[in-house]
Amino acid sequence: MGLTKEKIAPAAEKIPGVSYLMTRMDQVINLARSNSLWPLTFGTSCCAIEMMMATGASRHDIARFGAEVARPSPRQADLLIIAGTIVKRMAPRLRTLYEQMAEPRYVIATGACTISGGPFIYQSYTTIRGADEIIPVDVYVPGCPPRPEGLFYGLLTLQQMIRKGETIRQPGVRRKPVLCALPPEITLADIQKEMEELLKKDSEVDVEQTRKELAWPTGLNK
Amino acid sequence: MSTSDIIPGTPVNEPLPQSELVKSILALDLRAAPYEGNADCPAVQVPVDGLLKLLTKLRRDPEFNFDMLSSHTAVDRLEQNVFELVYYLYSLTKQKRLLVSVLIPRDNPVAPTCSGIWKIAEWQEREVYDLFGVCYDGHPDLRRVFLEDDWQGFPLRKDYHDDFMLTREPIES
Amino acid sequence: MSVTITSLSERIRIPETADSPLDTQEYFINMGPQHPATHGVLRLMLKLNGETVQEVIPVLGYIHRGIEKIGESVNYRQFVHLTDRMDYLSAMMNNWVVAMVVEKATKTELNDRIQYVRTILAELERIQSHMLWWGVLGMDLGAFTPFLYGFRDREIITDIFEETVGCRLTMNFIQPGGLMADIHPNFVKRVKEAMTYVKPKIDEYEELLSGNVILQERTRNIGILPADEAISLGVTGPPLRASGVPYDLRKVEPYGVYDKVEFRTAVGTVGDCWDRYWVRVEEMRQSVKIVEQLIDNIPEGKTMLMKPAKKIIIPKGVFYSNLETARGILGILIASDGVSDKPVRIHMRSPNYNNLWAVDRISRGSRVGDLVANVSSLDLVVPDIDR
Amino acid sequence: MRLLVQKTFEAVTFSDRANALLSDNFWLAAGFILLALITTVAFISILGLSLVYVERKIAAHFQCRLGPMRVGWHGILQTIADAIKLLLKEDIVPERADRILFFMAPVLAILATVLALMVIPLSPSLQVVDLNIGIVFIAAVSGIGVLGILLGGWSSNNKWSLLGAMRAGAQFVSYEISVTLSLLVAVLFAGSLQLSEIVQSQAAGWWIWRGHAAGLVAFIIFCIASTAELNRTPFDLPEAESELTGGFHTEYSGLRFSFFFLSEFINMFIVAALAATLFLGGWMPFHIGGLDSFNAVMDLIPPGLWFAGKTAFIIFLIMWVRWTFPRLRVDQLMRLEWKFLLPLSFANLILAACVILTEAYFFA
Repeated sequence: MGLTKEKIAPAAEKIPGVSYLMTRMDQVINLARSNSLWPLTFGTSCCAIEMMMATGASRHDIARFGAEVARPSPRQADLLIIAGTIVKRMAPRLRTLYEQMAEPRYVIATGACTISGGPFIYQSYTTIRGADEIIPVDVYVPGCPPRPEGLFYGLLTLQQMIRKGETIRQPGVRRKPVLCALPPEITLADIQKEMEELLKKDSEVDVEQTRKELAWPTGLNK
Repeated sequence: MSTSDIIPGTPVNEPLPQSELVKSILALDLRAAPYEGNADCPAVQVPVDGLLKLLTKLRRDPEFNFDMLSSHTAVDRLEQNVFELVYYLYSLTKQKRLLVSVLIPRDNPVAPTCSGIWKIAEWQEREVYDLFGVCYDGHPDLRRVFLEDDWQGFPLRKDYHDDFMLTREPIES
Repeated sequence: MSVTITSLSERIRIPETADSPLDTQEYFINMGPQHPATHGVLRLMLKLNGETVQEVIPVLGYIHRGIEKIGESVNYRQFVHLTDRMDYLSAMMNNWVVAMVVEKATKTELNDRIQYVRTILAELERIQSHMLWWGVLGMDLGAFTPFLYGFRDREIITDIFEETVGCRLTMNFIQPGGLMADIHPNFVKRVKEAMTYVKPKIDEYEELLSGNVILQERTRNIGILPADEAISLGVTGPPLRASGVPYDLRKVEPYGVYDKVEFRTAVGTVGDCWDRYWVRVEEMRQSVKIVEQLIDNIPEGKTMLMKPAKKIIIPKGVFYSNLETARGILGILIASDGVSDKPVRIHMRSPNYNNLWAVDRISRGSRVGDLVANVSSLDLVVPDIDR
Repeated sequence: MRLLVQKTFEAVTFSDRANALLSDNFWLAAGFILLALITTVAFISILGLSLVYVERKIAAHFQCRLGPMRVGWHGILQTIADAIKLLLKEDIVPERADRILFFMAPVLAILATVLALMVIPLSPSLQVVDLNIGIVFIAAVSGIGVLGILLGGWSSNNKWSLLGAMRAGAQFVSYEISVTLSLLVAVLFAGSLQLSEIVQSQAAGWWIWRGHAAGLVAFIIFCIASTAELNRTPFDLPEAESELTGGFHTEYSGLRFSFFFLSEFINMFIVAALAATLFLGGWMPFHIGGLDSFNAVMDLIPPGLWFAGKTAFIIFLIMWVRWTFPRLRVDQLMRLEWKFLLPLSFANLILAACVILTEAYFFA
């Protein structure tokens, strides 16, 4: 689950106290990571303006969460906010950007286009129907475009997920994502429980394998 | 469709009266003819081999002085098996607008380039090539503009087929 | 007739000149598609010699969604919301141009209330668009604070939109035949408040950035675009007016109620970055003036003249309309077959696509820093270029 | 033993203390040096972290917003979270990069910074080493920093990095001349290259006003030129975000990037501290020659506080400039140095020499 457990040999766990210490260390590390999400300056269309509104505008001010250090270079960024439609020509570039980012890296997909293709699903010969066709996404923020508050909710959800250690991924393997804008009475745990039941079989999806198996979802026609 | 579907105020199709501008262009004797279809501004039609001569005249002649190519695009007329190339010209000095229409066959879509007359034509023609596959003879840099160089087909043609594209089934009312 | 079709890789090939090892060689460098200066996913291939720009080759299509293709499968009312996503900073004007061409084709006469409200909304949109541009220009030239000031003031106008339209960015408000809904009861009050807020802010912008020596150095006599070339390159909007051509559709072919208001067209003299800067700042002032003239006189009347349940079928033919957005002339061409409620062809003449190609002309021989200033001064919105 | 402790604390600098101990007991000296090392590292990290925090807060308040608020009281632990994250981030070396140089570059950058920090007198009793050629030493080691930037840009094998590194090199070499010439003015006034003596020489008044126009002009030139050396707006061309993506550190991630980041902020402190030491009297309280009672009141404020206050003021000034001005262009930057600042520096140096020859100080 955590970082230290992966790095330290399992033999060390038998020493009394080490296990406790490692858990504590994991908590501290996750706390630090969740509070220092530097976004990449990446935006393709309308959602980028609302993202700039969120990161830039004084009224919303994403700096309160420590996420205003927008890095133009993917090497130094932790958070990729996919803002705007992804089309076929952009898809390999998005993939490259994601691969250029250093681990641990997190992805928030904002807006209808990045979740499903949005208004450009039908009759469009280029629009990718959802950015998660290309890269794994941690949090989805619906809206067209989402308000800055929506993006903040997504960011806070991501912070919670990091603190719980839920987003550490193996390369090439991804967990099923979590939707961010939850109705007030439903908690994150409920959704996770439901998801675990529903997706017990493929709770971990091999991206390459799935892509081969899954043709374009023709069922959407109906 | 019944007649009640048409909202009130819709006019019956009637050709516009020929304006002074169209009359003076027809008088040039450059094989231009009045536009056959319905347009909302002065419009002329010309065969493809007379296009360049007409456009050059319209640009250079101080009487017309159409110094801006406002818009250029194509319309795919599948049932007639032609592409209609549409040039919207605009004159900043005389503040007049003119539509020039050219029909070219769908199976051999070649038209002369007018990038020597207006610079922007170079890129507007590239867009038309990219989406319709209309080849411009003498174009300095004819290549795709929006799509990858190895893209198959021309997406805005009516008979374009793509496995990737989803079509929405019409909702029955 | 022979037509040769080239490709990008052929276009950017540099011939090998290995005469002497001391010779400098030109090289290509990619600016974009992910680059902070290109405001989105515009990709500029720069041919550089040291830091001097020899040639700029824009490579497009990183946000090409095929809106024109989608437009052929939806009716006119449905098409309006797609136009929001083209030039999202001039969403109102984009909606309006669709409404305009449909109304022109169906010969629908609009009442004054619709025209007044449309004009006010369009001018508000223009102000907020220019505010955003002002901030982004500051950021591109290295001053980060103006960026936030521009965004801060833009929020005031976005609030008005949110109250009346229900949306902050993608409006879908101006529909063929009128407006989606009537204006909010608070609209007039809020707009007046906003205008009293915005007017001193524009002066503040001038104080903060315009008088700055470094900004003057960075923009004066940089990227000069002569008037005749601007016309030939199809440049419209503020860049054309900065080159000294007083061509403003609001004056030349008044639509809406622009013929009833008094305003001046800002015209530059040299056509450099500074003129483009100045023209836009002045346009903000003029827009405030227009809104102030109209806001007290909105007449009563219906706000929707076409019944939403009825199909809109426009007669057979080709129809073209255009108007002045914040970035230039937006035209729309609709070819209809007179039977279906969907167009045969819908083409958007986007101002950004036509303005973009001036970048190569005005940037040759300048430095990379000037190129950034030039791109910024043209105020490009990439989804409108690619559509 | 008591004598030893007394001797240790009589010595002014760290190095003197270590020498004093070394003559007596090797292990005590080794322990002392270890302690000093840990203190230095802790000092540098805490200084860097707090400067980053201050910068973010000041920027936020310039821009009508709040800045970090969530981590700790008013986000005071924000930079610590950033530091932990950066330390544990994956370290990427591009495939075609020159590995050895790529590793060396950030180390060189931080090394130069630490070396320069050694000679600055923080208060009369706090200085690591008091070299008799202090100024020359600073001018020499700060040159290593740009070597790190150049190597980093070159070894990344990225065109943007290379452009940024070349800009940094050109900029540094040019502006170093003006910096050195304005340093010379202070050296002329004080008649010594030793930093502690320069501070002592300002007992009767700071050089910024005691040296007539020459001191003031030298101070302004020093501020402008060293801002250029720091790569901060309006001279932030090597890492111009909107032009060169990330500049020379485009390809750096994690720990190595944080080295560049840290050295940049510590450099800012060094420049501010140097300006304070040379022109604003360092830890010396505000004295006016002849007014003994006034001077006595000023002496009540501890010298460390004087130094911190002056340095903080200059750091604030540098930040203020950064969040207000746009950026210059490459050729304009060079023009400013070679056609304006350089002649002015020379003229100012001659003026300073005249002031000294005529002994026309204020309050001599």
